[in-house]
Amino acid sequence: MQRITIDPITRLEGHGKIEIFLNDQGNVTNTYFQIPELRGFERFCVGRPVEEMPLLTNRICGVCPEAHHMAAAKATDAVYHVEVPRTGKMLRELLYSAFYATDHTTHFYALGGPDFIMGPDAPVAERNILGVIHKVGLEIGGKVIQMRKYGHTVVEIIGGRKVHPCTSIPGGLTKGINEEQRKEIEQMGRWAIEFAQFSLKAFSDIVLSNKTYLDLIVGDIYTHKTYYMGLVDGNNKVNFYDGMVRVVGPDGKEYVKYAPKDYAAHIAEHVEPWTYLKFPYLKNVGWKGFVDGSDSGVYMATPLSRLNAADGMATPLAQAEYEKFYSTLGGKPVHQRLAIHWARLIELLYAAERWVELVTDPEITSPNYHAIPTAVPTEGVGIVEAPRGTLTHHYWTDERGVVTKVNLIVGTTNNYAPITMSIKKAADSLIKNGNVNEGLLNMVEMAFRAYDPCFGCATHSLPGQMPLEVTIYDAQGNPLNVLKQFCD
Amino acid sequence: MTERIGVYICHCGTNIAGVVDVANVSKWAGEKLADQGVVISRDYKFMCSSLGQELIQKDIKEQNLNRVVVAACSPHLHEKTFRNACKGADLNPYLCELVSIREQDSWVHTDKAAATFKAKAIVSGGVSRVVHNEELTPLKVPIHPATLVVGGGIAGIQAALEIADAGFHVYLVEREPSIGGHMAQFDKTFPTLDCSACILTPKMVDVGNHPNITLLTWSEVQKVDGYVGNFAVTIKKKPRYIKIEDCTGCGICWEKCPKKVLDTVFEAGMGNRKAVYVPFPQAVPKYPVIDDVNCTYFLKGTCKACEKFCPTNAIDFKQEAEVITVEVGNIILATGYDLFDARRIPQYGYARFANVYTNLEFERLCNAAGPTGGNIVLRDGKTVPKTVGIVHCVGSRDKNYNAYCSAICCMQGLKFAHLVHERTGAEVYNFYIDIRTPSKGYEEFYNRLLEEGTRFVRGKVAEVSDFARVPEEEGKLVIQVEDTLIGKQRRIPVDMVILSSGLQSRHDSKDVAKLFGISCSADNWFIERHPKLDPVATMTEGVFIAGCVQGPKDIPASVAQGAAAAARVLGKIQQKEIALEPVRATINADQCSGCRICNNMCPFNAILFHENEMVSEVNPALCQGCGTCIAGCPAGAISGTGFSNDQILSQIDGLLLLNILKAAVPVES
Amino acid sequence: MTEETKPFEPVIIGFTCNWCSYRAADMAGTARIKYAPNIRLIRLMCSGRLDPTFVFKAFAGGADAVLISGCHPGDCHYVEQNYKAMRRFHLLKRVLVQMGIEPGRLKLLWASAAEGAIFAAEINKFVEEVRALGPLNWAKPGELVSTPIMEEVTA
Amino acid sequence: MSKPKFAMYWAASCGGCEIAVLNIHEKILDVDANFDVAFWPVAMDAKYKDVEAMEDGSILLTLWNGGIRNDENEHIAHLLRKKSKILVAFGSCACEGCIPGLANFSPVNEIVDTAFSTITTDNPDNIRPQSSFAMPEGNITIPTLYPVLRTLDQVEDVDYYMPGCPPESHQIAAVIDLVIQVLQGKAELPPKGATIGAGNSTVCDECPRKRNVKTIKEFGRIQLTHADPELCLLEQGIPCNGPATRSGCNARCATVGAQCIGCYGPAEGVVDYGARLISAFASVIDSNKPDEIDKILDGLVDPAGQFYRFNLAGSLLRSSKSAQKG
Repeated sequence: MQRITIDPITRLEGHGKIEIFLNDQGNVTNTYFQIPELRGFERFCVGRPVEEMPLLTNRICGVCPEAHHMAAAKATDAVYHVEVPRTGKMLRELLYSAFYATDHTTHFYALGGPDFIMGPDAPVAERNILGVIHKVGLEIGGKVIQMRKYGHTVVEIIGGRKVHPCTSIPGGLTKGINEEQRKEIEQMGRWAIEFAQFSLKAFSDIVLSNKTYLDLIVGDIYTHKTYYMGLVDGNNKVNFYDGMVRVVGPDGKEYVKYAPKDYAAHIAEHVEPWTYLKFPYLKNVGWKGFVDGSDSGVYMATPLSRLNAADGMATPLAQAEYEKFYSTLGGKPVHQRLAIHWARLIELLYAAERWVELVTDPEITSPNYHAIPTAVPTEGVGIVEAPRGTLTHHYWTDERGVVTKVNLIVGTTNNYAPITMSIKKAADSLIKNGNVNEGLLNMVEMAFRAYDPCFGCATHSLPGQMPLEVTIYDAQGNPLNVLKQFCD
Repeated sequence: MTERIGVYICHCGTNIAGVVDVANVSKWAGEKLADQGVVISRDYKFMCSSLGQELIQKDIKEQNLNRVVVAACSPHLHEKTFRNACKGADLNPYLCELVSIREQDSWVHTDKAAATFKAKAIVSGGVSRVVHNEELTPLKVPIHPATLVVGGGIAGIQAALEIADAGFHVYLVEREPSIGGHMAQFDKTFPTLDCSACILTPKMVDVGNHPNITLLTWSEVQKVDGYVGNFAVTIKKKPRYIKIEDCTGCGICWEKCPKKVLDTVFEAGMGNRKAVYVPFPQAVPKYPVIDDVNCTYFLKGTCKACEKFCPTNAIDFKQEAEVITVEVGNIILATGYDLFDARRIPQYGYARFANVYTNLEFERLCNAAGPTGGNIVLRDGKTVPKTVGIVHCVGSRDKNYNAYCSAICCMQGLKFAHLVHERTGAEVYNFYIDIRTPSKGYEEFYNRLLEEGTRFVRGKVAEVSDFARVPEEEGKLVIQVEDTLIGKQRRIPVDMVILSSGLQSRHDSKDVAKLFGISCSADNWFIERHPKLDPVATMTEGVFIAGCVQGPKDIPASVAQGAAAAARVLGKIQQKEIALEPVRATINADQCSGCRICNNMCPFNAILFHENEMVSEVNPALCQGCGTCIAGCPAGAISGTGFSNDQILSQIDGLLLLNILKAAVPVES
Repeated sequence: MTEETKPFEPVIIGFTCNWCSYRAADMAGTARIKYAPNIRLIRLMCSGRLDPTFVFKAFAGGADAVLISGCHPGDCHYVEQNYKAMRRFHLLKRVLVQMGIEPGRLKLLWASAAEGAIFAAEINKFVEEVRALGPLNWAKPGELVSTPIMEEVTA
Repeated sequence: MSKPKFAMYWAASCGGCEIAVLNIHEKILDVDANFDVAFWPVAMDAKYKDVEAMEDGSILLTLWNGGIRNDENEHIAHLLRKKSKILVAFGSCACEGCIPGLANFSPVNEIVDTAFSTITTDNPDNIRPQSSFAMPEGNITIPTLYPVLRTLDQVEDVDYYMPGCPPESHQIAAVIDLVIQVLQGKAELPPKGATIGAGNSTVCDECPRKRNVKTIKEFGRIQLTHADPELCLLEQGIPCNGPATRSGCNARCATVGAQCIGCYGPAEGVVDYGARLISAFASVIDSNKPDEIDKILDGLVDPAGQFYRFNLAGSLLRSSKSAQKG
């Protein structure tokens, strides 16, 4: 039997690997995508004061600490049964929106975008931010850096630090913002909206107007008819910070909508002995293995899922783009994974609009940003939408507010099964009778990038973001080719 | 490595060698500790003998050792000996470490193997430690010849005079308008019954006139900076509203002053004074004070009678408090005592029944200069009592109030009994728990009283009431007591009750102690350095105590302590400078973050905080070397000489070097 | 190696203050009062000098227990520093427990310079308590590997 | 002539250190101008074999972030040590273990057990991941977790330490400037073993809050207190690690009303970080009565976690003994 090791991260980079097994005919029998490490937050957070969770779980991932900070903060609010004052909520969501804009920008321009802007067949060396700059023009580079700077500035103003913010505590925040800061944030926000629109325009000019790219997007390789998960507000519009979790089926119809505290009734995690990472799935549908369809509990949680799971966007400009998105791709739900990139840009616009909406609210500078908890702490769940998927933190405490139990289901984890499936599908379609099609590399790479998997988060156990390097060895173990990706 | 360490194991005759295999230890150290710098290891019969010391000195020179470890007896016995030996060989004495394998090993263990094993551990610990010892030199600080005496009672007066007479300057601070203290309020003094004023006033006058004494009455110490030999003391002089340079003390002002004020201080509430007053005729200084709380001018803005009549225009209503700073080398605290407040024992009826008196009230009552001119009469001012009851131990020897004995009450009670008897012929009862007459002439005085027919009832008074059960109790105060000698409850009707209120520490003694950086006992008396061998010194160099501030005592004892404290101070002044052990803490200013955690960690006020630089600093002369701040500094910014972290951590390693062989048996080597 | 066959003999590091507890030890000595040889003393000027680092260092170095001892409350040569030692002791104990070290392995003992007999008796008591606890077990909960000091000596 | 080589690698870390480096924005161009980036997984494509092929000491500067959690991390630590002239323990994880070091409170099997028995885990056969597992198609393997998380200097010789979680960008920029100046012969390298990119005092040194002589009658929790924004948090009973934590961050957290959690590690020369805080906090407790002291200490709900939040893997009691010196 022949064995292909796609070693996404060689022993050197050492953060995971893919095994593809072929049968005697040289066709794929099975693929394994392995995550090799565990840091054990669920264990060592026990015994800690619950107010430290937003600071400890930050360190799960340095790429999206804001997401963990928020989910943790919301969980601690719930633990203390305290209602965060309106200003407090707005400040947190403002920080979060700015973070979203930054994160989506980085991914689109540095990681995902190049595939389209340069074209999937362009040499690896050109498929990067520099390539994009060359093609779209120099100023784009400056804009991207500017966007990142602005985002970090807002995070620093409200969160206290550029990386690992520290201001969210049970009941709100340790500080508010003054008028001067508000003005600064507003001006940056307005710039962000223009930037988002610019990005969407670039996308439609370069990608949508190009038939090859469009076919690529709607092509079958990247299609999985799975369930889709996302957080929605009272009007079933996409929301990153708060709301109910909504899941739609492969048919696009609402399958279930539940409050964060009820997540455990709907989500379970499947265990495989060959990886440290678990596979979440819809409990009441059940685990049927790495297959799609309405009988399989596998679901996806990405920008695309959020759009699929919602009835629209809460801000006007983004709503318009939302409608264009579905009309272009033939209605809801969209199953094609590569559409995630487009969806990401629509979210970028929404984030920027929301950013301005919040920062122009008269109450945003109010000193009423924290409510002192009075109830006895017990148990609480906090859910936010991390850029890479629905992020769930669940804590139990004793009456002193000391953590006694922790459960975490982290963004990318949600997509572990779908990613594995995409790998298998790419392999299936491109490895025929032992012939390894060169295209496999790009295809797998693009599949990965679409999900923008952050394995720093993924396993809240894995070191760092993963430099996805895929090496294919032939039977003799000679490397055929190399590709890589990382999420920031 | 550059260390060249010599190890010397003492046999101490058989004291050590009898239990510890010293040869084995010495051999082991020479071999196993060579890598730590041990170049020579010897054992010798008596290391402390001159021969033993010469042995070390010889090695220091010939082997040019730069560190020495002696394993012998307790450092408390011979640390100095061996340090001096090293000094004799031009090796800094602090590079010598003495570890105890006698008191802590051979003398307390019987199992020879175990004792030998432990000796090795101890030596190993000493070697690891000595590597980190540093060259040190004792700090010498000069002594300022002037002295501060706080409290102008008899103890303070005595101390001040002794030092001033010896030719050194004294600042005597008293918070009342006049010196004299409690003694000035007394009529007679036991057991000799000579008049208190007659023996005190001359001393007061001497103080007032002494060229070497700066008398600061109506003044209080606000702040004490510095350390032994170099204190800077800030003193607040409260406004007298009298220009003392013009005042002659003629007395017209208090004659003319229309405002009568009840005198609760000197007259103990038995009499009045004016709003401008001297506490008593023989007051020193003679200048009056205007009591701005009661003075009509200060209350209403009019009157100024005193000003009108003052022949020398010495009145100055504009006068303000003055703050001065004086430099002194030593301080004597003689701030005395407060009287126990008899109201705290309601069943004794004080302040409920007119004719229940405290001892101090009675002192004034029978004082010729007092409100009644010395006539012992009831509060009505005329009736002479026929029976008087004197209650001892009021608030003393009682776990509900003060557990201790106030020392003076017995003799005072006897004195009162005598005076009442002598002046009124009344029948006098003494109610006592025990009669204590330890000092010279006291027992004789007691016998005299017995002969005078004073009645003694042994028992703690339960109650003083005005409730009559039988006709003869009508209109009397009835003392309810169990007479423990006859084992009977008794009710004794009297006309007057005198409560021998006990002595207790000044209400503000804790603050004063903090101000001067000394400590208080549980009862807030100031703690002496040693109860027997150093009764007037305190743990704080340069601060001494005298009189009742240290604990209840009578006049002779107070005077003796005043003189003793003076002698100690004079001794220091004569030395001109003082050497301090170089075991000190220092703060690395670079590393200090000014978090101020150490700031309240030093009971000697050795740590000061510089607001503008935001760093703390240790004053080496004030520092006593306890090391608490070193252990407490979160930044690790404080280091200590003599007991540095490196020394101690290495000693731990050394002691545990053998921990593999946990069983307490020797290593075969 | 015959260690296995030997009964467990605890090693205890004791920190004493210069003025009271160390003199108590001297007193025990001059009075020839016998006690267990398992303790090894380190003299500090004051129990207030006791830095928790010393205690950790002792445990990390292989001690089975640590004794902290100073003047009786109120009798501190440095007025009140032994109270600081007491406060640190209380917090230290809590931390040790979280570190998986039994509270019984840390003892605070007040001993005046006159209390040689008491000092000796308390040490004997402590040694037996620690003997009952057994060797400090690094396997729980950290599963840390054994101390390097062993090699140092055998080498 | 070719530029000196620069490398950066992550082991058991969160990636925040990489982000912090990216956040120096235009400064990153200086790096590019003065160095050849020989190896930096997050930024460019280079392979294990490439590094193995380099001759020993051919990389001038390697910034290592992340702790040593498994055999793979250690393997690469040895490799990069061999190849690098200057190896810097970069960030809290590499210096002292950081948050993942809290794992050293518990045995590794407890950690795995907990992760695979959470309420949402569907694990009827109580499966645990195996470092080598036989699938019908063949054996597949993953690295083995170590019993404890170790700091870089517990497995390899470290030249410099750069603390912080993550190190502040302005400090990173400063260090890069320094190295460049050294290259141009305008400056000297600090002595081996030095801590760079940080102050040698503690956070209070940079903290703007007013402070007085400290006495603590009661420990509070930040979410339950109306904290005075001007006054030292510790004086308000809020357990702030600032007094013991190395300066260099401009007291970020305390400045925005959150207590310092200690990510910059111990100050210069400190043997055990937690011990410093135990001693300092206890010393200012305002009571001499044992039971009252205990009552006050009850307010400190997680002393060990509080004092060793970032430093457990570097502590005297919970660092890996085999690597601990003396």
